Amino acid sequence: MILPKYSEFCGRVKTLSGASALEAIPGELKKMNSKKALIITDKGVESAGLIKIVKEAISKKGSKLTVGAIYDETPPDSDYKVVNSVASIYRNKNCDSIIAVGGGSVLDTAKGVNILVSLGGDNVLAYSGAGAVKQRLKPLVAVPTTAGTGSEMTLVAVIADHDRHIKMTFVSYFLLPDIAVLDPRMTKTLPASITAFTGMDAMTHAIEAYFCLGKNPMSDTTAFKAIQLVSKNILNAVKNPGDMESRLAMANAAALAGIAFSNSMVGLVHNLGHATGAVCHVPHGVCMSIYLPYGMEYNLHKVGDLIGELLYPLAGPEIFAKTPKKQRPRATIDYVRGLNEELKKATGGRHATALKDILDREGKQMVPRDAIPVIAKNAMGDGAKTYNPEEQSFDDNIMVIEAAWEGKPLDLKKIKKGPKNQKF
Amino acid sequence: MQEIIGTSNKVLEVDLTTKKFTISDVDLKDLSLYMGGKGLGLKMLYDRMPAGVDPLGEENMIAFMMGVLMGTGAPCSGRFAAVTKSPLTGIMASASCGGPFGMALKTSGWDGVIVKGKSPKPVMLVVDSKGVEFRDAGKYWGMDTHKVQEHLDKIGSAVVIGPAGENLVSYANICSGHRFLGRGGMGAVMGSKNLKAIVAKGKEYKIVPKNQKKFARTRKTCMDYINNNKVSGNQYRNLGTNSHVMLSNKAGILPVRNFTTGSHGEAHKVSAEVMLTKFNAKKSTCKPCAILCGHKATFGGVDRIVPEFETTGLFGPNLEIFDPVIISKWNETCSLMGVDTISAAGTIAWAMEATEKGLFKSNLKFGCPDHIDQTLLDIGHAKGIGKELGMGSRWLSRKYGGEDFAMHVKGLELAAYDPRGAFGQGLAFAVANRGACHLSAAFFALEAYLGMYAPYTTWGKASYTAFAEECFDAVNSLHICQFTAFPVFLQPPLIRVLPTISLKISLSAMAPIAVQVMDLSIWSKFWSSITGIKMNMWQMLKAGRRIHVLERYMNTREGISRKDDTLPGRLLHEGRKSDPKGRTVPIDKMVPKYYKVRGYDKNGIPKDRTLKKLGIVKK
Amino acid sequence: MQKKAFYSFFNQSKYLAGARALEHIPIELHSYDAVRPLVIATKDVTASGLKKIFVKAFYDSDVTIGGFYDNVGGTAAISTIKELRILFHDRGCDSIIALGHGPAMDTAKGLNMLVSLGVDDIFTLEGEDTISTPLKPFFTVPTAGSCGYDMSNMAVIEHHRFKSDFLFPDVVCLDPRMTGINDIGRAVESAMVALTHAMEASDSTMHNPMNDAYSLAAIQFIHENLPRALKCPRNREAALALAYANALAAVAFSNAPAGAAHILGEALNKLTGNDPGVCMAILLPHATEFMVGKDILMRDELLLAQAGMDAHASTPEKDRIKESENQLKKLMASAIKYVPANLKSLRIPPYLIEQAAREAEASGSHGLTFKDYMTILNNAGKAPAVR
Amino acid sequence: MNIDKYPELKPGKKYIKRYYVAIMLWIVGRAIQAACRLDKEVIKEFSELPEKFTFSLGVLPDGPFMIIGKDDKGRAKYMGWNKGRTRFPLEMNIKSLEAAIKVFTFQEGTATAFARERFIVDGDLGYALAVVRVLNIIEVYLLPKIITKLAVKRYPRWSEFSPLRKWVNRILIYIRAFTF
Repeated sequence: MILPKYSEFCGRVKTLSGASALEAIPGELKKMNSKKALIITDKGVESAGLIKIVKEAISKKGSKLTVGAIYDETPPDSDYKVVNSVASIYRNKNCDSIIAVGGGSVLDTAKGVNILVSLGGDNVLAYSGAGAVKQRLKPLVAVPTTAGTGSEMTLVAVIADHDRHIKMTFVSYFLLPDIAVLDPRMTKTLPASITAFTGMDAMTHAIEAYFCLGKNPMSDTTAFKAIQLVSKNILNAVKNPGDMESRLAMANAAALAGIAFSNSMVGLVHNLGHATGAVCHVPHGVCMSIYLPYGMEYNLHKVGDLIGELLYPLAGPEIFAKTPKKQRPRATIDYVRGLNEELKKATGGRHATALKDILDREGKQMVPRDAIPVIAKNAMGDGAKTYNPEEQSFDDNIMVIEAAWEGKPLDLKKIKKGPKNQKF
Repeated sequence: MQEIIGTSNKVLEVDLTTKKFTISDVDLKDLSLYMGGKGLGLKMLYDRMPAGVDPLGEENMIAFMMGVLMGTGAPCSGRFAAVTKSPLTGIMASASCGGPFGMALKTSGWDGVIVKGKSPKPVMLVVDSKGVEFRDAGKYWGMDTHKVQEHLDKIGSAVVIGPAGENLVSYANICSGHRFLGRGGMGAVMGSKNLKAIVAKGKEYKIVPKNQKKFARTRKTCMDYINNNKVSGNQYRNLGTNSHVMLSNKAGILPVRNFTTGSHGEAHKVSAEVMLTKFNAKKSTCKPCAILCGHKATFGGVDRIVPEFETTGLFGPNLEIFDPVIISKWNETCSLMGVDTISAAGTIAWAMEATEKGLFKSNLKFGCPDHIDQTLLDIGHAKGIGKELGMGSRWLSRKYGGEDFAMHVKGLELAAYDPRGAFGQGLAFAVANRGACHLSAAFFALEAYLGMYAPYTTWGKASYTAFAEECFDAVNSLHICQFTAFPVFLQPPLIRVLPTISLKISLSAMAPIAVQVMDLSIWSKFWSSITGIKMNMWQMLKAGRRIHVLERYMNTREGISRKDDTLPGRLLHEGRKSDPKGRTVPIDKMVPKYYKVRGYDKNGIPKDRTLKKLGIVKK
Repeated sequence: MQKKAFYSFFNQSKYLAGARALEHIPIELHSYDAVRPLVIATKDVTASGLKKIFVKAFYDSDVTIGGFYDNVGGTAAISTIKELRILFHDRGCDSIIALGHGPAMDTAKGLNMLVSLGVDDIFTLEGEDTISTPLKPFFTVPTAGSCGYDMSNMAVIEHHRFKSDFLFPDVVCLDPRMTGINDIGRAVESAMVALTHAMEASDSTMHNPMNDAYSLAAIQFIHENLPRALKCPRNREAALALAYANALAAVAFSNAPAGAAHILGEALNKLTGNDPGVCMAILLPHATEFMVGKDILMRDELLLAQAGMDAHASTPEKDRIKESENQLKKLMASAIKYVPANLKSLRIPPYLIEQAAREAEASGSHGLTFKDYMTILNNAGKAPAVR
Repeated sequence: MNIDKYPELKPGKKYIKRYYVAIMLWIVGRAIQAACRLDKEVIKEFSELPEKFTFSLGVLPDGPFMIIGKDDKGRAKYMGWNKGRTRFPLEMNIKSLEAAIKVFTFQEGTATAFARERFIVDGDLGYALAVVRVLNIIEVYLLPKIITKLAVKRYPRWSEFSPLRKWVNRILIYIRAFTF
């Protein structure tokens, strides 16, 4: 196992996982002497009827926990005004803990609220920046409803200020949720296509975590496990959504991947993915699943061996043993491509494998060719590139995105190669 | 009356399970290799008893062995030894006692008796020249040590156990007259066999040395030495062992408040002078004796034995109690119950501190004499809190915590000398075979009292410890009183004329040589004059070494190794309050040296070479 | 993996591992608003010159070491803890750093309970989950001697056990300058404790993916680096990896029930005073063997961690369990110089062995019977002296 | 227990290392200022930063620091090493002096240092990346290839970075950096 010269790791989240994980929330909150919880969520989750399940679960007999209030107007990208207003709700209903049910934005909002209600004040922006929060906050329970983002394991909260058109980042270990609840019931209702790309999202987190600069022993093992779980279960989860076991497996995988990538940062795939999402409002996971093979190809010369190792969790020992060492990196990439193709089949073509055939609801192309330079530019300003093993300049971005747009493999000769065999 | 020339070389072997006894003859070779007494006892158990038996199981054996000198009228020879596997420490234990039983057994024609097996119901053995008679002891069961002896007096002299032994208190002792086979819980071994007493009729044989002339000569010199020596002839004779109180207090090695500090302003209240004048004590000793260190006195209307120093020190200052009357009272209770005072006091001290720290629940408090007498009775009868206290401080500290201040080594509680004021004694405690034994090398005397060693250095301590252990193992196999060591060491002309300082230097600087010039021939002369087998002091010392290593070897078979040769945490980590420098015992410096001298490997196991050289295992 | 079964997993600690990790402590303290730590160290720390390095690491920071208590003895003693409370308050400290091995960590944990919860007698908190409020920031800097207990959520003070998620160290700082091995025997023993904890956590029927990540990482570290450390104790990288393994094993141990080898090892240690590491190392192969025999599942991921991907992949599925047993035996064999092969060589009397089995059964946390424990012990006793 | 036996230990100082880092920061700062008048890439990067943008790069907890700001002509300006209590839109801090030494002795490149979490970035990450890119260019100018290779992920090719431009600018930057 590679032990880097220096590395940090922290997975400071209590994980409750299982078919009846929700029922364990009251007991855990009781340990932190909390009696009244505020539930934060968004319309989508509400309409999917998940909140009903949560409420039943936590108000089952014997539980001392009561629900102070439910806020379900969280916007798709969290806004500081919302945070402040929710905080006042929390105070009025004098709750003493927060349960966030939903995806990234819900959790970010919840984190913001938690800062305010724990540290006082009426504008959350006062605490923005790295390490501004220096105390333990109120109990925060995260119930992810998409098995993918792994945001329940991250210590960052991004809250937008729409007046000034900027996103404020909040970074502190105290922003980690106290508890992450992985319950298959929360992801059961996800449509196939979403299941597919959120799954690939998790896969991407894990794979990138495995070969990007910030890797460390624990991120390796967590990533390894995550990849194993995804590649074992994703197809099954897409084909028969009712299968609780693979649902739970996916949820676990997402959480593990979350731990992995929040400790060892991620690289090119996320970099371009974020940019594409920002420019063309393509769902995060979709970009991930498309860029993933290119990310690996781009760094092949630096971290080929690591990528080769990934064949093991992806394809399983038998294939791994059959493939000679030299061909493993290639095989890994092909395997991922293959997986994408299969998902495409399984979702009736809704799971795109090239930028050009991403379609929105009206069925028109979301990423026009002329958007590529804009994306490339935008990508230059995204943090993830720092942790990519190989340097990426503007031109490199263009090159990669074009390939991804076309959906044909990267021409390895075109890559400007730095020194081989990355040291960690 | 028939005569035995030298020794009878006959040992009784009793099996309580089958209620049968056999007579085995001692091989003369063994006798000359192991000298008799403790040494021979160990050897016989080594031949008969497998390793790893349960001390309280029926495979365990207990051997009462009479020395060669016993019955010949040699000065201070009225002592006998007992050897067994101790329930307190789980390793070999040996003890020495000056009670009348020894003489009686010897004069019934036996050099020793070995008991094994387990009787279904209480039993006692009556021994005469013909052999052993098994008698029901039901009516004596539960009696205290003195009452039962009163009953048995008309038969003969006995070794008996009190209630403590019957209730398997792991530091119960065996009583003979007013004297005890004190340490290592031999009483419990007898109790586990349902053996209440062994009575020997005696007065059937007369013991005569083989070479009477030599014997008489040796005897005379020995007597002169004893009478002229200031320790044996004056200090012990007039003051008894309690004379240690003030000496220790001065040297700062008097344990106070469970070994937290080394001296106390009120110590004089329990000093020998005060006690003896207060009690107007008379002498009461083992017979025959020339030192006369034991005293008894009449107070509170009854005859009581004046407590020995260990008892005084550990029940007195170590519990912060300075009332001699009360201490003697507890001493009495212990003797009646048949409990080892050192271990009892040590355990109670632990209980007091543990209670203070909230680790253990009890009504015992430092400096508060209430409850203690009751506690001792409870221990004896294994009632209430006494049930657990009866398991000794090691067991307690393993259950309740507080191992740092559980003052024991290998499970045997420390005697009343604080090794932080006498590093050599620290080493002696750590490596002594039976646990924290103050007699194995009795280093404290040279360091703290006679000033022959600088107490706070480690120079020459290893070699002297080894030498003293050998020499005292020999002494306990002869078997003669260990106090004769003072005269024998210090009275020979050469030593007497030398100024102490020169002794000090030579001992510290070149201990290996210095110890060789000491004249110990008195002892070897006694032995050879009685048995008629040749033995000079070197051979005697070698025999001592053989005995010591054999015992160590038997212990290592029970799992003893380097890890056990250490001292309680308190002595290694925190200094005495009375010592501004806060010095602690540098045990890890001394033990390896000692191993080298002894011929053990790094892990404290005797090397094969050593065992072969000493003839313990076949070449 | 039976993912149906509910599981909960938690690990509080953040790990700083590698070059100049010590210099990161001040900034970490800052994120807790702490500026005056009280440092608690074992005796050997000063002797081996580690104190100097440690103190130097705080230069050019704004952190003042409130006090450097370097006199922790062989066990965590309640008296020491009570005295340390005085020191803590007297210097107005706001956090605790434990430097060294077991006793220092336990002492620090005890002190933390005392000063954070304002109780007077910590023994009232004995047991599991008796704490419900966070404690003061508690960092640990393990040295080579520290084993698979120290960074767990458990504290053992005077044989009283305290178990609570709040007892996890907040930060574990693994610096090669601190974890350098100077007593290889000691290092092996602690590695063995870690290995036992990790193996039994990953084998135990309650394993879960989260815990696997930790236990398997620990196992892999030990299998890769123990031989290296044995070959060259000076090898700092191997030493650091072993220390890391210890930390991870502690987490796995905290989140899984104690296994047979662990329970027996502790019982023997208590009865005979032999090092728990040695006892566990001797018992582990036989315990696992027994478990396999009882087909309490032992998974083939194990081999993956032990021997790496290629070996695991090239071994046919059915032989993997056997193979990983061999791997374990091989490891033990490499450490034979410091860890004897069978119980016989510890020369423990039979009646004590029985007692150990009895106590193990009484502890009851693994659901094995006296007979089971005896079989394990007897196998361990009979094993050939050379592997 | 005698608590005086365990006195409190005030943190000492590592003067040499401090001065070394201070000097390096000074040079880099001056160099950026110079480069921002010569190298088109640097100029471009800066032109994309907002008006009146200032950032600080330094060592926690109390310096040394390097403060660079945009003057009204939109060019970089070295604004000294003393940060005081003022806060800037972008603060890039190295966690400890030892870490700073590792960075400024080029044992750890900027990217590696980021990966090893030696940096704390407070502010918009996008700007931070711009700064990092500038720093990389500066390193290319200031240092011989062998050393720079250690510090950057990929040493720029001829195509991106013609030797002529490199040498001319290198000399000019050195001159400007050390003259006033």
